[in-house]
Amino acid sequence: MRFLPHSDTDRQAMLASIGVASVDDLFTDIPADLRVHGLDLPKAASEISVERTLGRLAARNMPASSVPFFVGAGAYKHHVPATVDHLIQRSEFLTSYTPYQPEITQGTLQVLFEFQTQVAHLTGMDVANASMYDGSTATAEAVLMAHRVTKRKKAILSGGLHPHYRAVVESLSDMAGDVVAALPADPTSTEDILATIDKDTSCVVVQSPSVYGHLIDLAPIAAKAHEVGALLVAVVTEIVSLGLVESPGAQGADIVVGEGQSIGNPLTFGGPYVGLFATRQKYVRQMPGRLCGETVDAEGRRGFVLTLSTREQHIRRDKATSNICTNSGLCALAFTIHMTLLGEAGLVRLARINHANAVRLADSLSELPGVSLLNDSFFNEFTLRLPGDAAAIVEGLAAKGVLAGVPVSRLEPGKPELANLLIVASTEVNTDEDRAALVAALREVL
Amino acid sequence: MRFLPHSDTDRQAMLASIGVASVDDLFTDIPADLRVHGLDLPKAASEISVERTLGRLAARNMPASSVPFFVGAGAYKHHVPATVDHLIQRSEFLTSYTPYQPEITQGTLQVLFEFQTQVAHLTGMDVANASMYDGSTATAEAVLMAHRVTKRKKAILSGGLHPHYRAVVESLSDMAGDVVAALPADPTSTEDILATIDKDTSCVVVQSPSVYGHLIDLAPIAAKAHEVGALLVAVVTEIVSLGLVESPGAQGADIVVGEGQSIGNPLTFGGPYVGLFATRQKYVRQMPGRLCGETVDAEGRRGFVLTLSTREQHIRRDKATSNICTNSGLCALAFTIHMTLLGEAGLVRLARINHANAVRLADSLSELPGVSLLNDSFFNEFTLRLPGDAAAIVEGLAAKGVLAGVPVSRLEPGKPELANLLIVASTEVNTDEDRAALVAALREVL
Amino acid sequence: IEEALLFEIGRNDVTGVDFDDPAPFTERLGKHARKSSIDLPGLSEPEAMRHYVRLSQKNYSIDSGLYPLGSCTMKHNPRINEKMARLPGLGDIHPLQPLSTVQGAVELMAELGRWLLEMTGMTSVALSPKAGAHGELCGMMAIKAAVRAKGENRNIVLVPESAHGTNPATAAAIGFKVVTVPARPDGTVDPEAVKALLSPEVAAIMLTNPNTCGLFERDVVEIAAAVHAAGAFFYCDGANFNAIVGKAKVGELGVDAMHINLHKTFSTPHGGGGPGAGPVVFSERLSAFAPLPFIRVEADGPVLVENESELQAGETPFGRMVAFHGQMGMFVRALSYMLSHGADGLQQASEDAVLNANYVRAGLRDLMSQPSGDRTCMHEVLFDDTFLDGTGVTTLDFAKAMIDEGYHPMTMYFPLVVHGAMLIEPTESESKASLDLFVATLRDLVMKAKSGDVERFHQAPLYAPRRRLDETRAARSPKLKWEKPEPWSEAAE
Amino acid sequence: IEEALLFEIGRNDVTGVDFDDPAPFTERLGKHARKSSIDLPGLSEPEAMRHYVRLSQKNYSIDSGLYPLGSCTMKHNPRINEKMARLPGLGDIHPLQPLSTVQGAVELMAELGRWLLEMTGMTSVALSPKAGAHGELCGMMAIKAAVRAKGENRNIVLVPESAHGTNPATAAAIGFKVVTVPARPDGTVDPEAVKALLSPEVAAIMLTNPNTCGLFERDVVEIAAAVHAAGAFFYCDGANFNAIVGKAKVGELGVDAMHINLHKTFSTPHGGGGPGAGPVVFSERLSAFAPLPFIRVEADGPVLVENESELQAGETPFGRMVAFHGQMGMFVRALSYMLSHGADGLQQASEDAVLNANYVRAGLRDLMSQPSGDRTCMHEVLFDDTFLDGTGVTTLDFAKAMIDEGYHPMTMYFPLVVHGAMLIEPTESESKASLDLFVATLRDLVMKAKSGDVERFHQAPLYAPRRRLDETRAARSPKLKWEKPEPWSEAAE
Repeated sequence: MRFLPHSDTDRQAMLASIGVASVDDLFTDIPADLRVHGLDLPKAASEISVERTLGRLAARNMPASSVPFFVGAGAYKHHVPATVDHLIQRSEFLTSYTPYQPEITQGTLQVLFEFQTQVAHLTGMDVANASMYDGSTATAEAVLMAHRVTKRKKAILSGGLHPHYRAVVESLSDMAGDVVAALPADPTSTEDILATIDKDTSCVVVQSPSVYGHLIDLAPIAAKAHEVGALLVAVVTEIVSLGLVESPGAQGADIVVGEGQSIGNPLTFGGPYVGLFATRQKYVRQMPGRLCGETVDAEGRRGFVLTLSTREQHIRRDKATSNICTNSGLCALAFTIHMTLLGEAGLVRLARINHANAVRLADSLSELPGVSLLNDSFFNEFTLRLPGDAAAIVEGLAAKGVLAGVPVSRLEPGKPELANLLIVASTEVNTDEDRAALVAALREVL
Repeated sequence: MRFLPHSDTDRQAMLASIGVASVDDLFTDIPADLRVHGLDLPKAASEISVERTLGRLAARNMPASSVPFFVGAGAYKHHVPATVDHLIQRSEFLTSYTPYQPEITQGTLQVLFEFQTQVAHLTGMDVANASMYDGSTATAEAVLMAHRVTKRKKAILSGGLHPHYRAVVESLSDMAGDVVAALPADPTSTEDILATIDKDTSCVVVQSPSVYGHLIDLAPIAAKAHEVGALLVAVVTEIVSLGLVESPGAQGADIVVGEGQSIGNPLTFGGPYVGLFATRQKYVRQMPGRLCGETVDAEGRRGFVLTLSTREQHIRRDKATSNICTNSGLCALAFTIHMTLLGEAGLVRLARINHANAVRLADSLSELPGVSLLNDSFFNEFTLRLPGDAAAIVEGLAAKGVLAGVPVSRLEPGKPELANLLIVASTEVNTDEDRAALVAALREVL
Repeated sequence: IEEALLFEIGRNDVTGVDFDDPAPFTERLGKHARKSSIDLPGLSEPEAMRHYVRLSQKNYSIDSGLYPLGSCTMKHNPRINEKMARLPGLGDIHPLQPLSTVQGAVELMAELGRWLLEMTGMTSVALSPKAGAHGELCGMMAIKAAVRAKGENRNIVLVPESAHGTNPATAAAIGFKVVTVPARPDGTVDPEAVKALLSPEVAAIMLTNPNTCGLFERDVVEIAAAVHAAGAFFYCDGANFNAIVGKAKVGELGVDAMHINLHKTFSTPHGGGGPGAGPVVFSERLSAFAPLPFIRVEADGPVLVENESELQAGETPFGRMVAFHGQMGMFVRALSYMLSHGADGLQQASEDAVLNANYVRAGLRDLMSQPSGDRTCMHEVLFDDTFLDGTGVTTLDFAKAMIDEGYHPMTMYFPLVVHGAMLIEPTESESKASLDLFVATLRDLVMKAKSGDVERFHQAPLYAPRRRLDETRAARSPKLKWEKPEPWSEAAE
Repeated sequence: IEEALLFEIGRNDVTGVDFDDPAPFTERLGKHARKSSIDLPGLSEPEAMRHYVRLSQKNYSIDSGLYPLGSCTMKHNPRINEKMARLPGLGDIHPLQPLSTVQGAVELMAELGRWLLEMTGMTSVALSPKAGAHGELCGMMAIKAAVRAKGENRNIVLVPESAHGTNPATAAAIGFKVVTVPARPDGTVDPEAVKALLSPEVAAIMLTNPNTCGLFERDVVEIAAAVHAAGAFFYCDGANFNAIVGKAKVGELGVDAMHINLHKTFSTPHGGGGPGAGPVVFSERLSAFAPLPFIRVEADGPVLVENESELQAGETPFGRMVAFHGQMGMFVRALSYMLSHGADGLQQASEDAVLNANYVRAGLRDLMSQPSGDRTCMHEVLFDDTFLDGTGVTTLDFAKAMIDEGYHPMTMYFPLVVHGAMLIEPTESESKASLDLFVATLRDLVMKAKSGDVERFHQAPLYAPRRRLDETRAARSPKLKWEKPEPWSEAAE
């Protein structure tokens, strides 16, 4: 077997050194009647054979890059520079462990320090951690943190929050015995969230752009939350938007969480992604997750270490701020490299192209008969009301080789009033031809 | 432009340091009337745009891995382990120069030393160089070397030598004023090369397996050549064959040249490939190309350097053994890594599978009406006589999505007696389904 | 060679990515347009390449040397897995594109589930958890849901003192009270101790098996029976699954839920700290509670069930762990690894992993001390610091001295139950020659420590990109992001 | 950390590649089956990965630092080029599959040719040469063919003494007699010196422009005219084309043939010594003689002409340089590079390359000596060792000391016409900050040399994987492959 270095000669010599007759003698602690002899699975396969098997599965899927593609709602198709994917595959990054031995992991640590700084600057916050699993779990952790900070147990969730995110928060809160007040789906961005904030509220969770694409004015919500001693948790699922849109930090958010997939990371059917988590300096010791900090070594040279680990499970066990251990290191690396390549100038240009493409697309689509646009403002994503069931229309378009967007019913099933709504995203990968193909195909199926 | 680090501010500051007003002042040695102002070429393109342009060109080709594939005749479709392609892309290998500074290029140098040893062992020779451009140029260099060693000027080329190789030797010999006696194409392996060897002969060039797939008994040719003071140059275009076939060295060859593409290197429409060049110890100072040798450093530690460079052009100029400078370093690296992964055990198994697949295919195809096999012996490639024009049949099969082999007329045009011949190769990448597809398709078009 | 921070060499007006300018258009940002600068320096492509290549060169990695971190299973990461994960049909598909266009992905998830269930002897699997600790959370949430479904109110979880910190942290995160189970002298759990703690308040026990001392819990069946008899559930931490694949099925040991770290046992790369993937396998008793989304295997193929509206009778998921469907990128890599090994290779890998750990044990047993004597271990071998008594060298010193010999240190000071613990897991990826050199190096270090060559240990590491770092200073006034130096401090430099 | 040789750690019965065994079959090898063992040790995949990763770590590379090798143009190698070369439609096509199935490849070659011709102002291009020296050979063979076609018998080639060694070696390889053209004090060629050597015996002059002293041959037009007037041809060595892309067209300077190193000017990676690619552009006078295969651009698209049987009137190729069609893998990378830059970017790159060289010159001119005084250079700047006079430090010492400062040395002792030459080519890939640090480091070294700190130079390098290596010993009794140590020598170790 190509991954196993021992020849049988090696094995015999090693058993002799150990002083046992056979490998079975090393497994005697397993009760004999429970010892397994053979699994009902195929035999070892050559690399060619593995490529064939997985290639066959891959061929049953329709890749984003193979068709005009407008699917978003929390995960976005962006162009990742070849440099990014090359660098993250370097052995020294890819096959290294969590940097618990800082003397020989300064590479990973410095990258995490750069990541934390980039995320803090982007979100307009004081500090960021070294990544979470993804945006949805980061949001759930933000709610738990708000409970710790405020010593209250009630979170209010905007109806513009991604329904999957809502479900993740609800599931965890339910188990932990906390309260979640989730507002109804808000595709038109007309909810009155201010009215729901009261003295029991630990936090208000608001996503902008919302899952329906609306840009939300966070400042009044922050003001109202602060008035009653609650926190504003801002959620950003399309981080590219921050190239053009005012940062949540500047609008008064206390915790900003987000999905970083858009920068540096492929779609990969939903994971692995990279959760962003940033907050105010004063809350830093209530944060979940790893933090990398600057220090000096025995010779006084600058260096980096994981720090404030007294918040963490491997030290504090059941008193930890979170049970998180593994983070999204390699995805954070991809984020940081891509963001470094972009720089502010590149990010703003990228955001501008996304916005331009979405504006053009929204204008073209909303001219179709029976189609109306629900958004006054948006970044690279918007919601349309179609003259029929959106899921059926999307299937019809897929059959024509166009992936048109996410029917709201996919996220909010069983709500007839939402059945005709379609969330459409457009990024820098879309060409004029892509847009024309969608418009033409939609005209045909309507 | 993403590859250029300077901002305009940088440029201005640098010009000031230099003491000139503008960049144009740095180009004043170019006569003003010959200064170019703008090329008639497109503007800079984004990475997305480059991917689209080249992707469009790629889509107009039919990749080997997308169809049942049996094309050989000097270049072979083998499976290259993912490890190989990963390692050769490491910055430290990919973006390093020729190891002229051995203290900081021991990585490249040790690999070359391993490469030389592997090639020497495979070919059964004493020494090998650190690679040539490809098999055809290595053959031409071997002829020149034989002329130097024997101080004669006449090379005899077997009719089983790849016609492109023959053309390369002839072109260079023609220019250098040397004599080439090329025997007629020998698809049946019936030529009497022994009869052509005379006292003026500097070398006999014999390919085994021949371009038509025949295995050639080199020993009697070596004996006859040595009798008259000539050298035997053995050519191997499918290096995998040496896993099962006796080495040219063991049969008395004086110089062995070969194409190493099969190990570690993709097809890439013919290049870059890696030329192998091995010979007897006594001729080492007449060899062309780079050589890596073992030595010690100032602390007595083993190390490697380029050596015997007094043979080379950068020292000897017009007295050099060859004008070669750049070799095929990265392809040699791929060869060495792949060969290391294989080891003797793996190479023999690989060769056995190739042979088995070819035997099965030859048996199936030669059962078709009007089809006959010209080979008594072969490794993974053989020649068929078809009941019609082979080139037309191959085109017909390509239209059905099967790439069936190389019509001899592609290599030897204008010879009606060869027009019905087809060279067919089969390697480990072919499945039973591939073979069945070829047999079925050929049955249809015949 | 030192490498500056991005923020010291980058410039806000430099970029390493080109875009074509969009045609003129009218913004639709409303009043939300950004007013402030972001302050994100950029680098051109050559500068970025060099910056991150040079940073990478300051890292240790499996590919460059043995990485004997106990409990972390740092094994070879095959590059075929990376290649497969990057096939457009697997890497470039969106979690919310029509299911009709991702049937290969659904089939792949089903296939991965089939392998995991066969290897564990369990009934169902939740693929979506994003890492081991997230899998623990998933498993414990299912247990809580099951307790609730029975109308009970159990709020205690038993955790041995040798457990990973994630175990108690997980239980606490969803409101359980953690009660510690003491260990026997050899580090294993005493069934009697468990029985003594069982009560109608106990919801579950969380046990790691093989445990963090490198030993198989030989009384696991008896413990499971007692737990079940008390109406509680048995959660197994699967971090050490690498020792027993193809040797024992946890389902047959009485386990109700276990997470599997795909980044340990199934070689998806650790990536400097993630991403991982922590699928959870369930016994029949818990299967109904597995979270959304899950794969339902139907007669005409697998179906991805995403929402409550699609549930069938008997399916009562406790909710959702995460947006979308889990770590598909890791599923591909893990399945590629499993297919490569096959049933025979997976069993051989576990055997070689255990063989290697015992070979290291055999090579060091005369010089280093084992907390419960020299006995057969599983895939990792545990030493304590008794052998350093009186030398003035601590476990930390010893570990840092390994760095100077070209090795990553072993896991230190874990499990907590052993004083000055050193937990060595070579994994099956190491050749005999590699282990021989490792053992010889450690033997040499032990001799050096015992011969009074203490300074070498206190100073270590000397031959690393950094000497020992001041962690106290880092924590006292945390500096967690780059701040532009004050002008006067620039002048002072 | 030392890394053993493959032959010391590998075993003939270990493999890192798995195959399924073939079904039984009857061999058809005749009497040719191998009888002897090959003796090729193998490594498992994890061992092989580590072996080559560790070897790689002993290499310097562009990605890890400035690589100022004059005349070698070590610039950034974009990874998009690597990605494009690996598209199955470009990397996985066979040179002899039906032309109908590779029309995209033919179009790509035609497009590459179009760019090269526009940049050079020439008439036709031979893509097949495999490297720069091979391109020289191609160009000189075309010239010889043209001389023959005129029925002449010219057998002298003029080569300046500053030329690369490949120039005289190439001319000699096809039977030309090489006559050296002396240089003017500033390293450029004097047209009068050329005229004095021209005769009916002269077939060609081979000139490098910009020349190897980093200067543009300002009298190139006059030289070309004289050469043509004498019935000879003008071959230009294109190694330094990077300085003048978009600034001058060699066709307008009177060049008849020039090779282009795609691995220099167009950034295909050097790969530790290759592969390169050396397309040759021809003037109208030589176009007919371009070798097979070539691309003929016809009304309905480009056609790949492979054989003499396909020739049209006026096409008289001198033969064939190589099997198949040339370095397609490099064509893809080079075209990707060209498309990325575009006309504007290519010109900017040349300007920045020249700017960078002059910036280095400006930073060092007061401390280091230039052989012909301080004057504007092209993309590389040449120093001599006058500034080291009396210090006891040689050019070699100085270069090796650069290694200890983290830099690859510049080109040394070339061109031969300058004593103790040091030729620095930073390329356009280096940022101002990078150059500032480089200049500061060199200034520091010069001061150290002048201050008598000689030992540091003689000992250098101290901080590299190896100290200086004994090249004499290597050449005296060459050890060119691994030999199994004799048993007694093993015992002695």
